[in-house]
Amino acid sequence: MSQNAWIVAALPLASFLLIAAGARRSERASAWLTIISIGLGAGISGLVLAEVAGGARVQQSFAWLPLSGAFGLSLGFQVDPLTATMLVVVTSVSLLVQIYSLGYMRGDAGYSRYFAAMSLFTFSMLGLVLANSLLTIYLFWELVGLCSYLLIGHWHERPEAAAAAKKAFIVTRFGDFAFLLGILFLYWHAGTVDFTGLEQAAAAGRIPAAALTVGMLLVFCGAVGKSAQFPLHVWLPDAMEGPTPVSALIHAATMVAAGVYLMARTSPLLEHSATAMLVVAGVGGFTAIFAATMGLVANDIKRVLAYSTVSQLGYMMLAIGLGAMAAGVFHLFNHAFFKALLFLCAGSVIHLMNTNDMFEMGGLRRQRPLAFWATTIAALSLAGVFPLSGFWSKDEILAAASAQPLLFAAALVTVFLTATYMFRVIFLTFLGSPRGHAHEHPEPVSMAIPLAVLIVPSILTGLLGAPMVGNPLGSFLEGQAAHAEFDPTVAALSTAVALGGILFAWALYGGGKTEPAARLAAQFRPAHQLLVNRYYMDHLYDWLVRRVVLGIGWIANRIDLGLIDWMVNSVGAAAVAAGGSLRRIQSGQVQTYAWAFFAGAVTLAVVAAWPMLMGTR
Amino acid sequence: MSFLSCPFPALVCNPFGLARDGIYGLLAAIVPEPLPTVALTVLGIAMLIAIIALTVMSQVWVERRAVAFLQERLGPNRVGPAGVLQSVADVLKLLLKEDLIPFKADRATFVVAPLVVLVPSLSVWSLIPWGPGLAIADVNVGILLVLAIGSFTTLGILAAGWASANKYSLLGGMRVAAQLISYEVPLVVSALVPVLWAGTASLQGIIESQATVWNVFVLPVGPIAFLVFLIAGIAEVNRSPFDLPEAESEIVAGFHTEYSGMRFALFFLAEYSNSLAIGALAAVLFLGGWQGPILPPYVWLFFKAYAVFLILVWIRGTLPRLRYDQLMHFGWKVALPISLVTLGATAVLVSAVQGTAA
Amino acid sequence: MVIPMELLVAGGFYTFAAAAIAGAISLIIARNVFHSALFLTLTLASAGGVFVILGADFLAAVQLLIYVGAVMILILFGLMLTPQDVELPNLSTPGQAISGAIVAAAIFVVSAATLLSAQWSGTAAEPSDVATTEQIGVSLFTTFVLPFEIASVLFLVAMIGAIVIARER
Amino acid sequence: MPPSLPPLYPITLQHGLLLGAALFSVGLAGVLAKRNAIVILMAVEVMLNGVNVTFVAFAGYLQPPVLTGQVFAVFVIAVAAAEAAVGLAIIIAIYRLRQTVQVDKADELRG
Repeated sequence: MSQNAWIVAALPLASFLLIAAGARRSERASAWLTIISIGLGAGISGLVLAEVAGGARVQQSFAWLPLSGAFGLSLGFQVDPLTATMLVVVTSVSLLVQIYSLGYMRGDAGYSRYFAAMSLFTFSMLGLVLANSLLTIYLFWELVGLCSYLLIGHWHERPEAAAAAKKAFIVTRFGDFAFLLGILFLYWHAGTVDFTGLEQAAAAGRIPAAALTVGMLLVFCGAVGKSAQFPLHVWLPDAMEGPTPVSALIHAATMVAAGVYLMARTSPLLEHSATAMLVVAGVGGFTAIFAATMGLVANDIKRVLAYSTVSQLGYMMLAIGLGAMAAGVFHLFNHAFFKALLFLCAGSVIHLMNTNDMFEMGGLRRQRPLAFWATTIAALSLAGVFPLSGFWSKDEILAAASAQPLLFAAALVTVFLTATYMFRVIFLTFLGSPRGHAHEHPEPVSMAIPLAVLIVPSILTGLLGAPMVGNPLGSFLEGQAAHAEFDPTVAALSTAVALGGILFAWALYGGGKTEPAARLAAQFRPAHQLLVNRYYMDHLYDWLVRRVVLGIGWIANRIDLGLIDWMVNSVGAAAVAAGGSLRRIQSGQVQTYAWAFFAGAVTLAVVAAWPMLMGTR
Repeated sequence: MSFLSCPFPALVCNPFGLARDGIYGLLAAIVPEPLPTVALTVLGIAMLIAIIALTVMSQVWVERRAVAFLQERLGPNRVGPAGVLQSVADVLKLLLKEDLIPFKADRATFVVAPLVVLVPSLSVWSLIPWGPGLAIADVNVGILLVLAIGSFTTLGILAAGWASANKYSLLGGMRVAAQLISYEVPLVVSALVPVLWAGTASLQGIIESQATVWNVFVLPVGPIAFLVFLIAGIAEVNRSPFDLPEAESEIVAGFHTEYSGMRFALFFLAEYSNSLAIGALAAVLFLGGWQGPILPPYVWLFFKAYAVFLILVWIRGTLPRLRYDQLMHFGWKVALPISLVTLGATAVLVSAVQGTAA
Repeated sequence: MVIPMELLVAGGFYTFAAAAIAGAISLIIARNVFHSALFLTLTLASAGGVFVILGADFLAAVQLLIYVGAVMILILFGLMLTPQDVELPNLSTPGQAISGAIVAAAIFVVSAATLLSAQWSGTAAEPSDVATTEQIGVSLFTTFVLPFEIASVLFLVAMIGAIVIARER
Repeated sequence: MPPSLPPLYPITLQHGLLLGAALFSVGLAGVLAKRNAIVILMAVEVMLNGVNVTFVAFAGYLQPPVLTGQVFAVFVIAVAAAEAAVGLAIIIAIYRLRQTVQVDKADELRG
């Protein structure tokens, strides 16, 4: 099966094409085509994973554009433990989200379009995971970006959604551009874009150390854009304008994971550059704490989850930057499930309340018990409370970071903040008394099933990396028996900190009351304002564009008008003066010009061929 | 050679081949090469033209009777038994009519135009193989050449419409031109499907590639390509429901309004010859050409071509005429995309079969 | 007596060449634009015949299919959409016409003299007559894949451009 | 070597090249002398055909056979088709604007 792993990606593509070709006329057909194709893909992914666990490795490519000489482009795919793991994550989360969408999107005008885009997106993500070269990955990378644009802007008639879609597209473009430069740069130095070729070149020292650092940093820029790392994180919270299942799939479990996946995929290269690793770890650690603080004050439930995603992605980057690729991927794996679960629960309550604002919710525990319990489990997992899945992966990262005091401190503070904002969500949304006004309608079964199913991996997947069972996932990914980086002290410390965070949240919002929090906010008004305004990052970018870019433009305009135009005008005036005397030649008759042209050609030919015609040569 | 399966004496199974060999032997004894070959070719062409002319007369009668039957009328039934001699009478009438050339017409173009229409439509027949080794010319780009020669028709019709110095004729001519170039694209593209399948553009090669299964039955592309070919073919020969160029009610018979007598008969001859040629091409490309059991090859090809012609008659008797915008819409937005997708699918299938994809 | 094949080929070549050149000259001389177009068809079809003799069967078919089937129809359409006023003389001013003819004749003389005096090495006595369709296809998709792609982009641009320019506003 | 005419037959490379040159020159004469834009376009097609004949002649007579000439002829035909489409579009646009297709009437750029 792994020989034909490309089928996994081809299935959603086929469903997209079928929907586009005609199935779009039937909403039912569109939805079920998508679900069936991804379901089949999930099944195949499972088989592939089993085979890869049994030692199978695939590496296939065919010439796409065989140009002359050594230059040519090829497309191909590869299957190794990382790919197999990601295939399973992408297909299974995607499948559950599609099933959830069946109910969530019911009655939407763009129902078929939604599923078509979802199919295309799943195809792109799977292609990205299967890619065996930077070029192929870039191809799907851009497709993923496009799909994200389409899905965020699904409700394009709403100006905010359209703006958010554009923002996501444009902001990630900055990173993508650097990524492309990085690919070209690495190709220039290594002569190949295949991962295996690049790894060999790096291992053999054929790429100069400085070049590798620059190349990897450029590639990392791409990951920064797609995985919403500081300073390109601004698009992700806005992207919550899309339908909630989209947020669950794209902005929690898969697309933003593309950046992390890219860094994991290129981690053998990254390991050759200490500087690049330090930058990756630094950006990751900073993003983790930076985003978590903003999550503390957001009122939109989905935005809190978005900041949480950014923060957790920072964790993963931190792990990869520290050389603990397996730990990062492990966290990615766990995070995909519990974050999808969180988003779907959020979708469930939004569906009920028709608002995103947590201050208009409250007391929903009775109306949505399943969502309440699922959220609680997922939040505990996210906060890293023993023995849920998040605990294991987070502790592995913390253990890896323990050698770097600064990063370790940042990670630990983030644990505290994470626990706080997650339980703030639970207290405000589910506990206390209702502040809003519910539009009671029964929850569709198709929305309940994914919630119930996702609870299982949110609890259990941690065991795949647990030290008691010998960290099987880590060994699988690293290709060798990985020593479980588990430090009981660190584990105890982080659990304690997480519990502290929960208690802090209780103190502020416990039982659904909001007065203590408001008092605290008033007390630390400047800090609160800073957080509410998202560190003024959007304002900063706005200011940058408005003042700096336009200012430079204004100056350039002055120079252009005053100096360059003057020069050009002078040249022009001279030409006009000269042309005044020559203008009689310009009859405006194109034929005359053509005549002159050919007469000149004949003259030249005769002059050139004269010796030959005379027989002297 | 599949005609070996023909159980009748060689004179029945392969009379043309025998005659050819006999005459060649006779000539070769008297005159040097290449004169016998040239003479034989000229003879073959003459014979073919005679056969086509006779066939067209039969086609006209069959069409009138068939349409009459479909519309519960009697149709021609006075001249000869069941009216079979009606066509002969019509031909005589046309030949005896006065040959008019409008005063304002462009005389030279007016006279040449019917020939520009007729000659290519007859030339096409020289490329159609009637049996193994039985074609006046077997060239390796056969199908392309057939389609290329066919495109002269457009030119002739356009010239006829222009030369008549009549607004309606001009409009009719332009309508034909627009219709023909629109439908030529799906026609060519769907004709390329058998070419890809056979790996050759030679008509004989395409026929031989269908020894086991006819192209029309090659799933899933065969039937679709055949259908598109048939529809585009109907449009190419301006037959109902695509007969807008001669829509009497709209533009007074279109490009041949001003033509009468002999010249009109030439257009008539060309149109029916083209209808049968489309049938023969469909037979060659999709229905196995001259291949078939028991009967001699030339009979098979004739049957198949005539059968397709009968389908055209049936369609004419059944469907109403399309509106012009519907025609264009169908040609560019339905037929062309379908034929392109079919061609692409065929390419994928062929490379999958040959195992050259990876 | 045996008539050599070469003579037949030569006869065909001269017939087609004469028709092509006669058509081209008539195109210029003709007073009526429509006649010019018909003469152009003659030239193009004859050039197709020359292609056959020079061993390019596929190209001959393409020539007929594209020129006669498409370009000529396009030109005739253009003609009919732009009613021609016949009062004006169809040639430019005499000076322009005569000097143009002189330059064209000079071009012919120079190129003919050059190609007749050149030493052509590495040429065959007869045109190679091989089935070339497949080889043309293969080289289009391998050696000339870049020009091929560029040509397809050119088509796209030309198509859009023609629509935009000719559209009634 | 002074120029000398090739023999009447067999047909050689030079025959083809001569025909190409002749077509090119006649077409050029048309381009330079006619005043109707559509006829000029037709004359350009003749010139392109002259070039094509040259290409095909080279492709046919070069030894060992090289198909580059034929491939280029294919490109020339393709480009000629595109040129005809755009050229006619321009001519039609000019006609709409000025009610004429005589090129010597379009001399807006006269100095």
